Amino acid sequence: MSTPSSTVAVEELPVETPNAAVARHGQGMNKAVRFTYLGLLVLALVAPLIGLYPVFVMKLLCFALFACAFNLLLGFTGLLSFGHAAFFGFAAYVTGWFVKAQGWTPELGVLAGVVSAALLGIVFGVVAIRRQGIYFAMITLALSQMVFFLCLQAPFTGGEDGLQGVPRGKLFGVLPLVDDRVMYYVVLAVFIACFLGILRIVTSPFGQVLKMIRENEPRAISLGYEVDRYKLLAFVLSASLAGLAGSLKTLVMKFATLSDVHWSMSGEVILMSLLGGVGTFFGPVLGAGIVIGLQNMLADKVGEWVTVIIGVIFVLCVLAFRKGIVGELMAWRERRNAKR
Amino acid sequence: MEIFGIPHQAFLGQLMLGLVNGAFYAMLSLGLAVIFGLLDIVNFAHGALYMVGAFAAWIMLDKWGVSYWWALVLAPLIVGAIGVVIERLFLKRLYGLDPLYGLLLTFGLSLILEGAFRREYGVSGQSYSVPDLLSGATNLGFMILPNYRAWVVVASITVCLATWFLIERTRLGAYLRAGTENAKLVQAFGVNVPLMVTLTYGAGAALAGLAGVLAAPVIQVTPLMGSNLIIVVFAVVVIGGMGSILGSVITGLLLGIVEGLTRVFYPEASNIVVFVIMAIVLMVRPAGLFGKEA
Amino acid sequence: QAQTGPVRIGFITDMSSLYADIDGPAGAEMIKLAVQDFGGKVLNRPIEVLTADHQNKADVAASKAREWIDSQNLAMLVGGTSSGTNLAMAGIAKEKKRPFISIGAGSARLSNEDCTPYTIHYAYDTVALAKVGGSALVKAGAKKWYFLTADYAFGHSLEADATTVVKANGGTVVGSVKHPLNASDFSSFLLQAQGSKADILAMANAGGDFVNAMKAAKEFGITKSMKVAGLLVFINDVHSVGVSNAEGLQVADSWYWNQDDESRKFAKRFFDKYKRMPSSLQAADYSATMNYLKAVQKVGTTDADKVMAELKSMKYNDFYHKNASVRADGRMMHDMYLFQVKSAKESTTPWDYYKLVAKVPGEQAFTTVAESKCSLLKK
Amino acid sequence: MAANELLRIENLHAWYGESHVLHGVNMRVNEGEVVSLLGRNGAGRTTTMRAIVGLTGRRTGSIRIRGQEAIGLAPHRVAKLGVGYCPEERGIFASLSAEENLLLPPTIAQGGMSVDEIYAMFPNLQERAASPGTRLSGGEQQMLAVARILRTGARLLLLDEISEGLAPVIVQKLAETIRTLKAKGYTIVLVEQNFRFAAPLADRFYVMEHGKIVRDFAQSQLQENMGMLQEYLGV
Amino acid sequence: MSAETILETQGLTKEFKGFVAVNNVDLKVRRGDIHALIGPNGAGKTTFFNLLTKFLPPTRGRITYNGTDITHERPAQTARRGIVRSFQISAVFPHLTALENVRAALQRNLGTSFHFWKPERSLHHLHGRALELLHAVDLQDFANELTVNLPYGRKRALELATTMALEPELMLLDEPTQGMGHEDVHRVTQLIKKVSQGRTILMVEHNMNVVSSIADRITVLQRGAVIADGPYAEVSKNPQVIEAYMGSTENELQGAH
Ligand SMILES: Nc1ncnc2c1ncn2[C@@H]1O[C@H](COP(=O)(O)OP(=O)(O)OP(=O)(O)O)[C@@H](O)[C@H]1O
Ligand SMILES: Nc1ncnc2c1ncn2[C@@H]1O[C@H](COP(=O)(O)OP(=O)(O)OP(=O)(O)O)[C@@H](O)[C@H]1O
Ligand SMILES: [Mg+2]
Ligand SMILES: [Mg+2]
Repeated sequence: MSTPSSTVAVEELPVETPNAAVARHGQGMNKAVRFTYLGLLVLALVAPLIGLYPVFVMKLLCFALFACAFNLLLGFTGLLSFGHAAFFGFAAYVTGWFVKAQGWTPELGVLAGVVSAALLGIVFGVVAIRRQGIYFAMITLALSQMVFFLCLQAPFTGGEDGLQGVPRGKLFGVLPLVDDRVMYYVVLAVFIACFLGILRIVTSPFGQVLKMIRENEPRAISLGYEVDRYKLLAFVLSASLAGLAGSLKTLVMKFATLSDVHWSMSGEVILMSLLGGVGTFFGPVLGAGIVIGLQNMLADKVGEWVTVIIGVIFVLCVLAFRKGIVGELMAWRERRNAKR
Repeated sequence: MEIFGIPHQAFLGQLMLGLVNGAFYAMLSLGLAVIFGLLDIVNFAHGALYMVGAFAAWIMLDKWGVSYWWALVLAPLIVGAIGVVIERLFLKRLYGLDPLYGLLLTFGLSLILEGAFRREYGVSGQSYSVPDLLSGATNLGFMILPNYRAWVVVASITVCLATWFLIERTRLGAYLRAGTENAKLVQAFGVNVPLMVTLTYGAGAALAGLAGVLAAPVIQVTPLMGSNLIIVVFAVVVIGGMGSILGSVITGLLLGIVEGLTRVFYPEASNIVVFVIMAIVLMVRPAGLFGKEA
Repeated sequence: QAQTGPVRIGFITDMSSLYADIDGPAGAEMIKLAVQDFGGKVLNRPIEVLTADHQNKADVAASKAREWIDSQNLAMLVGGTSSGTNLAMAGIAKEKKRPFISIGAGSARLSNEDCTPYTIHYAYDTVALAKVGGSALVKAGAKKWYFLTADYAFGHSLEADATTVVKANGGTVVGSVKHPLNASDFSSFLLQAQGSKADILAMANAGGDFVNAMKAAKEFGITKSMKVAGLLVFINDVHSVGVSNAEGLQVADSWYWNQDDESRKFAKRFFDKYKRMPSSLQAADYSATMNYLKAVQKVGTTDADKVMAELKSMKYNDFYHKNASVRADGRMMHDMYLFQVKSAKESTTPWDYYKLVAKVPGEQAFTTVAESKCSLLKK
Repeated sequence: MAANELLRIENLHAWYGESHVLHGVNMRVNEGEVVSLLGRNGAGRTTTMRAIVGLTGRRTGSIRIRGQEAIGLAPHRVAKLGVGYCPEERGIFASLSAEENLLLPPTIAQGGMSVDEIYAMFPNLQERAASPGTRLSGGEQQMLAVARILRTGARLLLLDEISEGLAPVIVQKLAETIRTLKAKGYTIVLVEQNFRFAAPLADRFYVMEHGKIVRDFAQSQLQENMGMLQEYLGV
Repeated sequence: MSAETILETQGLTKEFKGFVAVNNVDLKVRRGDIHALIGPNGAGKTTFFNLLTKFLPPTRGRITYNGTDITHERPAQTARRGIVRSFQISAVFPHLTALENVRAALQRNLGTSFHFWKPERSLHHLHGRALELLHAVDLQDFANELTVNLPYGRKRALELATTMALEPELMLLDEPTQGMGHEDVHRVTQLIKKVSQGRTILMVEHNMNVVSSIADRITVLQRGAVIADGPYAEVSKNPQVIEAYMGSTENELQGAH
């Protein structure tokens, strides 16, 4: 890691600083951005009506939520977790098991999934939080691998067959989730709530502290902040949201499988964030859309090349546009504004 | 005589086997530690390079009849050359950036390498036989140890010690260590740092390739052999203390043994024992067993 | 279900991962070959083959299947390797009422507790492997068994099935050791096996794990002191292990390319294209497609229920199996074989690996009606 | 004059990424001279030094060292021309012991100081020789950073804020050292905030502002320029 | 302990692998003083600061703050007690505005720092006080500027404002004027003088001009131990101090600068 004395400018992971932007350009979001969001919202609301395949869109939303949760940690706390699949997948299993084997209602099943992810987040956090950067990445990766093996061997996960045929049931005993459209609007509502929630977290007093930690950790300590606790809370929040995404996915797909906990899933969520733009709000959503869409399309067309193509995208992202699509767009707009 | 309910002899036998596995961990984590310690890159492609090493040996034998002994020299050179290319083409552009980018880039590269080999050779492995000179086994009294495995232990420990000496005790090693911290400054002192960095990455890659050749006769050569191993090796490096060369070697050997013994006493846990140890070590010593407190 | 437009056959298998060689792209090619041999058209409608890679992920398989049925009006689905994905596809096929022919899945659940009116389990299952391999060995004098088992659901069920057979035939199980999935090193487990003084070491694992274990067994001289049996071994695995390492290994399978002239003829077409011999699954891919098309031709519709009725009443006679039929639970009842791997000297041509030890009729090989929990059998 | 001109900089521009820091610097240093570069914080003095060695981002213009164009050279090639650079931020290596730090820069030419001479000058360093480099106190690190390049035999020394953080006694000692070096024929470019330290040592002065040289004068003209310096530096 | 004394160390010692960096230091800091800690390089001044702020655990000895033993507290606890340190290198949050930098410190006492559900608005009432503090260091015009863009001297000033926001009773400054041009040195010296109203300052400084102009009391460390203690006039005449630190007497007053 770079020593404090080094003058070589170390480019940190690109982190957009909404506060700073707001401070400079006055309050409020840019009009164009607001229209984009509005348009997307409308599109999301009518998606099943205009013939988009609802199961696919739901899956996409679940992964978008997962990527947003991940980005809360990487983009806004500066911690790269290479083990987020553990929360996503473990919660998926827990929800699946409670709903299928114990006959719980879907909302209780999801709650159980989120709580289990949060607990797991605490365990991971306590072990890993004291280290930073790549150390943190590697430790979370190793811990998640442990969760993977636990899921492989635990009796309730169905081993390599996974938990299959999880019933969607009725939400609060009334809403029949079996209907794809009902399920769709529930997932959409949860997603929007979480998206706004993350926005709030980032700008909250707590989010301010996270930002300080990211910017200059020793200084935050000297101001009297117990940084490890803040990081831990951020980690647990992110883990819980990732768990929520996993739980929802179980209900949507009616499955929980080993691939949800595998480390390649952690890799995928990183790719989503990176591609869309780490530290931007909308980037992860876009990234998730592209990755999931691409996988869906490529799986048939190129077969064995999928891995290679994903790898190439990774390399290109890192080499050519580190800020991700949304990040580059924002930078471009900034430059254009600056020129004016 | 029995130890924890298993015969004394079997116990010694398992210890010995653990050491063999540890030798692989040691070599791989050594290369990883060298690259990390000196270039600040977590080389996710290490597993893939290890796989390429094994494949290089196999292809050379299969296509041109190149013997094991030649492969032992040539394959690491080939993998080292690939390393050089990777460094020149990609990693070079990432110096001075957050080290996480290096991790992500090499992760992408490992996907590419693995995917390409998988596409070309499928996943059900290729077999590579033990060279004649080392075939057969020696009866150690408590177990029958295949000669080849004994050779693996000797070869790997020798390589590890040599590397450690080079880095910690020579002038070149001092350049390398200093270059890690502030490459520009070392270069300003008159050292050709870019060349040094390229060669170091190449050497780290070559170590992975060498481990691959050593492994080829004992496990099947498949495109997935690297990714199956790499995460455990990461854990080894974390336990040893990242950046500590000697630490990663000793930890590698030790964990091989611990894992081996777990297979006897509680086989179900043998896959996760390394991670459990990692968690415990990190709670007690966040910097790892041999790592310096940051 | 519309009766116009192309007749679409879907094939979802592992195209790129662990089991891609035993089925995979070559399997897809065999399905297309069958379609081509059939003439490319049925009921005057063109036949289209859709293929997808499930990467061994049940969710990928299920969502692909669902999407095809929802948006492509799929007529029939063929399931490639791995039990998890096949169980998932069977679920979808049942929900959407489409014929589903499972080729590469090992789990006997497909035609037992999880049977559906739309599933046909075409090639083999773990029960059959255990019965065929196990009973022959016990009868041949291998009384004391030791298992080397992959520590996950599939390995456990393979071991359990085999244990039942061993005990039923008067053998005993003296121990077992579980190894993790994708273990790279087996020496430690083998040392434990060696200490057990059993007659036979049975490997309840598959693919790369089997190959690695087998090679290590040879290296540690275990093959000298005990017999080794693979409970789920495909010819590609034997090829990977190398015939000299696998010599004497007993293997149960549903088909071998060198078993008769008809098979050899099929195999040659495959070899010309892939420079390797087909596995039993790839043969079954061809056979299943061909027979499905025949059934459609016969009933004059792709309607699922009518086609299923025909598939369950017809006789199957081709290079893959003789005089076979599908039981009410969807189980394809055909002969199974026990082979032994030749020695390097005996193996004269490439891929000439097996000699026949025994042929076991379907009734003896598969789960019997009495043993079955499938509701379709209990009418 | 031009015969023994050691360093000649013409119209040097330099950038850090997007930001343009040097806007056409012109200066020259003759063999055996001590030249001091004055200026406010952020005037660009450090950047000038770094640009000479090749540690900034993009550079344009001309830097001639002993007549050889160095603008396109990589840092290690510049060093081989006999340039010793002591950076502002010291650049002590944590993973090397104090002694390893001292011995690190490769010898460029004969005639550098011996390790014994260095230890005689800075006894602290000898005492802490086995300690990891960055465990030394701030001032000890500063001594180490200077001592390190005195060993290499480089004849053109670029010294950036070397008196910073040092106790007055040591600063006096450093001043002695620079006089000795000058007597031995070394050429030195001195960047200093500490005007009282630099003033008596330098033969000539350059004053920088906003990435440009705005004044230059010789030691003999120091008094008459004090007013101007007052204005530029607040001395 | 008298109410006069805000901080006291008794027998404070720090050893590194047998090397004694701080040796049995007994030091009393009087409330309201600007107390300077000087000494040759490697004397142990920074280490001593590190001990006070808990960045290093002492080998032996006691630290008493306002009558309480704080020897074994954690860094953040100590900071909350009112002992706040500035760094040798400038410590700001570069991508926060100057205002946000100061607010970062004010926010801590609010007790809502874990409230991830509150909007940022809940912090806006701190802006008044933050601006006041910026005003105190002449930074009111830069309130909305990103800190990276500030010149060095301004950053130091900002750092001081941030530190003051914590309402520290005791400020520890490690070489506050290091690397500054003359103008900035002067500005910061005046600033320290200004902020010392109503609080205590303990500082390490090699610039004798600064020390002589504002320090009420001086302690000289050498090889980890105290060799002199008293007002500037007295200490600067101590031959041992001159020999170990100041160098030749002519330079006595100018010191290094
Ligand atoms: N790594 C960097 N990236 C971007 N800008 C830089 C970098 N280093 C310096 N600068 C900018 O370049 C300008 C000149 O800086 P430089 O360090 O050369 O000044 P200096 O005269 O040495 O002043 P100081 O007294 O602060 O050392 C300053 O405005 C500074 O902010
Ligand atoms: N972590 C450490 N390990 C070993 N030795 C150390 C450590 N920290 C400091 N030292 C040694 O302790 C002594 C005191 O160092 P310290 O940094 O306290 O000095 P200082 O008085 O601040 O000096 P300066 O004025 O040069 O900054 C030095 O000789 C230094 O080498
Ligand atoms: Mg400077
Ligand atoms: Mg100090």
